[in-house]
Amino acid sequence: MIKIRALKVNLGDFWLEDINLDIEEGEYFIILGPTGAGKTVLLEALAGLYPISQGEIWSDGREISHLYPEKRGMGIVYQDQALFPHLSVKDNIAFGLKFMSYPREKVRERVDDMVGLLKISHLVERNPSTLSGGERQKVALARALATDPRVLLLDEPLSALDPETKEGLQGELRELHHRVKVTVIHVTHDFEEAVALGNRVAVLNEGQIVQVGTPDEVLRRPKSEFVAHFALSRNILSGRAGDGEDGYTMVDVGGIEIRAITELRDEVHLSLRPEDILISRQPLHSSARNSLSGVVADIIPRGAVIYVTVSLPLELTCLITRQSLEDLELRRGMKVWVTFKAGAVHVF
Amino acid sequence: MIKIRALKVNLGDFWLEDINLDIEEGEYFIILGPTGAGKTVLLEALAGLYPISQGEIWSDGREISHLYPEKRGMGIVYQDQALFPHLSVKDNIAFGLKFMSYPREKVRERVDDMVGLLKISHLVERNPSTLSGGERQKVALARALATDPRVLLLDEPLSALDPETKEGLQGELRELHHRVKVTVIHVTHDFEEAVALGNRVAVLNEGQIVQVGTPDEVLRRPKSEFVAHFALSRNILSGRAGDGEDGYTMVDVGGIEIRAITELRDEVHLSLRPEDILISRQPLHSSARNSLSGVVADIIPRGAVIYVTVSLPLELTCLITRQSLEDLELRRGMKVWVTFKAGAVHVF
Amino acid sequence: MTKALWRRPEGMSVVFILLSGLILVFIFAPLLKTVTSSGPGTLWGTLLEQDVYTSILLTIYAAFIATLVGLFLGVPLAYILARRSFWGKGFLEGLIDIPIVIPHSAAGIALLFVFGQQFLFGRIFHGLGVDFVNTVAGVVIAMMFVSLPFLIDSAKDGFRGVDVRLEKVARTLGASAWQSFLRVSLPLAWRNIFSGSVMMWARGMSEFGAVLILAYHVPFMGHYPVADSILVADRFASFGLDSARPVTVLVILISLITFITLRTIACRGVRT
Amino acid sequence: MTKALWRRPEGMSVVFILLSGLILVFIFAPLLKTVTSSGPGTLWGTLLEQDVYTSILLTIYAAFIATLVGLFLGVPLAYILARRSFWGKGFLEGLIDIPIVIPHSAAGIALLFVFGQQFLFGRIFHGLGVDFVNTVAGVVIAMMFVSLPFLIDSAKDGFRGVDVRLEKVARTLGASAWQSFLRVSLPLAWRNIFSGSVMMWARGMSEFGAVLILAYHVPFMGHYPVADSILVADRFASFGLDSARPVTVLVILISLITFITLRTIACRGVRT
Repeated sequence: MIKIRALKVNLGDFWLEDINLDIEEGEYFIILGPTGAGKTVLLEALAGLYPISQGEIWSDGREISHLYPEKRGMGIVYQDQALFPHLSVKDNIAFGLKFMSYPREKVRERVDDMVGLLKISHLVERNPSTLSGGERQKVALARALATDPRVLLLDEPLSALDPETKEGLQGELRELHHRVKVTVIHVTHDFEEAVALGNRVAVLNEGQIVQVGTPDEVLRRPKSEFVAHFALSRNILSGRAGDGEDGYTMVDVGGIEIRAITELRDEVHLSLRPEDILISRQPLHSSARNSLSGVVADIIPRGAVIYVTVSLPLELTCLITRQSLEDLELRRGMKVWVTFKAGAVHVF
Repeated sequence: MIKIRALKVNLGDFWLEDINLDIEEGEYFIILGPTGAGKTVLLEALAGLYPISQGEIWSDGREISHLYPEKRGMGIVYQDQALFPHLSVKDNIAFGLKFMSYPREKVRERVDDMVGLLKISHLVERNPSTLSGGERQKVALARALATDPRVLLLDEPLSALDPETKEGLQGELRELHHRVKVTVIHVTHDFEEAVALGNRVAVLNEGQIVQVGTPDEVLRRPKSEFVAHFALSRNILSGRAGDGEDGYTMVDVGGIEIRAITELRDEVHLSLRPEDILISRQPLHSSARNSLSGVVADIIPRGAVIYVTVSLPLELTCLITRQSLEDLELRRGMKVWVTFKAGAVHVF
Repeated sequence: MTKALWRRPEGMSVVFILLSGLILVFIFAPLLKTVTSSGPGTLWGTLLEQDVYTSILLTIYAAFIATLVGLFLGVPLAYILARRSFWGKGFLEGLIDIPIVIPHSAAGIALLFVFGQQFLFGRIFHGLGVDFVNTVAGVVIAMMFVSLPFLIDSAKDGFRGVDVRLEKVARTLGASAWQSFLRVSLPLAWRNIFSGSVMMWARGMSEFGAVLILAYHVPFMGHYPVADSILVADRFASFGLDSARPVTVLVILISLITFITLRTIACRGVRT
Repeated sequence: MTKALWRRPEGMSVVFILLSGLILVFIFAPLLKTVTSSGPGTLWGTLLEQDVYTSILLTIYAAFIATLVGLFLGVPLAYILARRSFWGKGFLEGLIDIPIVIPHSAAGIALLFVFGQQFLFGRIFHGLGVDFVNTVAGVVIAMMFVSLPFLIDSAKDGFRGVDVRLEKVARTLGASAWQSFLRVSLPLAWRNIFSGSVMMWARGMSEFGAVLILAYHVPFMGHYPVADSILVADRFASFGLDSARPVTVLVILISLITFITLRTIACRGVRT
């Protein structure tokens, strides 16, 4: 368990101040904040790589604020990986094991384990400069995990990757966390990443923690404008993806079945842009494969457009124009149908 | 008029080869190609800034292939502007005028004209490093136009800008071309830019010109996969935007009125993603503001999804799943309704 | 401002700081010791000696001329090395530093072999009325030979830092190659060229071996002074350490003041 | 491959190439002329003279020792300058080049002022049994003083090029500060350190003025040779140009061969 108490760090232009966090053993903890919020420095301060001005860091009941980085048992993975360019993939992964006075046999075994865990056995003899972004990130993860750290610090590990690689690696991170059970502290500016991976999320803005909670709590009751803006502009749902049929996957979201197109199964998240949802007074038979009835829960005007929240009872926010509002004569409590195409549902 | 005959240029890795083009006086000519196709080098070869291996370049009946760049009457604007960092905005614009033995009075007048034309009079005393991307691009345009070139060469002038600035500057480029009547050769990898601005488009791929024609010809009868892929994934229409009402703008597209949300007026282009269009057998009354009847013209299966072309008589391509195809029992020649939200129409 | 929490300093940092201190003491202690070893009165008196002030002026003057010639000839070479690629360019760039590593007395003799009156260039220039043996011109070429690489390397870095498309834009705006060079490339590379010139001038002033061989006593300002580095060595050889001290102090002070002043000017520009 | 279409070359290019040619001739003609002026027989005969070969070996040896000491002391300073920021750092970095621009004879005297037996360091080292006046150690410190900046500047550039996060990652993987330096920073900066060492060694071998003052004839290999640059000047002063020629050729050849060979090795690494 990691305890951070009254941490204060000088960032030059501003301060990280009054940071208090309790992170449970084995938790996947997300620190979410916009670019320039000091997220990387916070990770480096935890790892002992950046000097702190005040405060304490405790790990498993032991204060570690004064320890050198190599004594803290924290592994770090940077956004652009920072692989050692003069070493092969294998030697990168074995780097940390050299300092543990393992016999050579043990080192080789451990490297093989890591390589197997991250499915990169075909890369071991390669030079890091020949790898793709996703491959480099897996090597960096293997290198950090090889020394069996108490805490894995991930500094925007997915944000330098192209969307496809990103999605794949996100799945692997989740699986990795299930299998290895290491405590993970992952900083990101990407809300979907936070929702997809985090057990809990801390929102960092202008040097301060403004909110801590489960992704759902943070989304439903946002205390920062950054989060509020995000929550309004996305419908984020959690559900279980079942078997597919005819190219669709049925996702059970709190008892409601939603059709989507995805390869993912079991626990998944959905997001749906408010402007992709139609509201009508009758059910629509069309190539849009989801047509659900609900009740208008709220009508929020925002300049030229209007956000309408419909309760199915799960809540979906839709974006309509003032004209539509009048045409449809929408009122709170009115029964309506919401319709959206299976292809408009983003599963992650 | 610019004539290019059998031009061949060594690009190191590959060759620009057998380039033949005729560009009319006052034409807005687009050279469209993927990144790395040699577009920038082609412009530099025209301007005399890159050596050519074979071929001829004619301008107004005079061969200019052997002239120094300063004798060719071509102005160039690069993607990242290449403003002189040691000169103010005003001196950047006046730079070329210094070599024309104008009296000082005339130079000042010409700079004022350019500044007025591009609406940047508030920037003249500034240093280029303090300007935003869009502002820098306008200064670069003013600098190039100040010397009254026969041909204006634009090297991806919009691609380093954020989407909003891009849209604004695209409009200004179109207006500028109407007012100044200079011949423009504009290279880009962005198809929408090509459609929005070009009188004609040449498609460049792997060092060769694969197609020349109006944007519409290129879109409807693509000879390259790059273009074909683009054409299938976008419905591109041209029309006239009239007055707005209730936040909408009515765009007349070949006699059919389409509702969209835009500030643009008069001649505009629309694009509409196939997956944003619903197909149904009855008209839909919903917050989707466009519901038009047409006839199924074509059904093109593409793996898990199916492209359906509906003729209104203007043709729209819609993306549906196999399941929908069966549910709706779509057949060629069947009468259907297509429905899409005003917000899904991209006007440019 | 709150100080960072105290943490036991890393052993390596301590060792590195100690070693760095040692090397800084090694470099600066001799200079400080020397500079503070003579009072202002003695220095002033020494400066007024005719062979001292003529020697110092000769050194400053000759190094300055060498730098001017170096600018005129070296900047074009630097520009070509920065802009063009040709076969063997990498090798040539490596060779440019050779004058720095040739023993200076040998460099002086090598110069004598081509600039002596009976030899190749010497004969040509003699026809033009310029001799190099025991003349100011000889001091100039000796200084120039050993100090040119500093200017060329620095100017080359400067031109490399100028986006070539700025020159291209200038050409399309009607500038000839010359105009584009003078109005765009040169102003933008100027800081590097200036700081390279400072280095060249200061290095020229410091030359001893090559000057000693090529031009000992030279006619200058109606007298026959030697370059100041030779003056120092002469006094030491003839009269011993104590006698050489005031001249040494003067020479070091002049070098330090010139170099630090000009380099500060050059650096200030780079930072803004 | 088709050649580019011929276009009348720009006037500026022609002028620049001519001026560049001039400067290259100025640098290389004296060296080539000298090197080709003596036959292999004469050179071999000269090399077998005892005072010649002991002098050359002394020079190579002393410069090598100076470079080793420079590596040991200068690399830590370079690392600190590359990694830490502190008040006055920019100024200090400018001062590092001072030994290059101090007149070398004056530098010799300044060294004498602290390393002479009756002075500060001289007395300390004398207690340890090391003297610097007219000893190999004196040659070493004279060479080290004038050539250190080349190593420090180059090593600093090398460390600057190493991403500091590589060192941070190494620490989190269990490496101590020392281990991270030895396994990450040093191997990655090695090319620059090596090429700086080549420059320092070559520059040390070329030193004349400072060595002349501090250590003239020194005991070495059972004889009392002088550094090779001094040998050249001595022969020139005593017997004239023709007599100095073979030694000059030998000395220049050795400098060129050492420098070009080692720099080629250093550069080859950088390119791959």
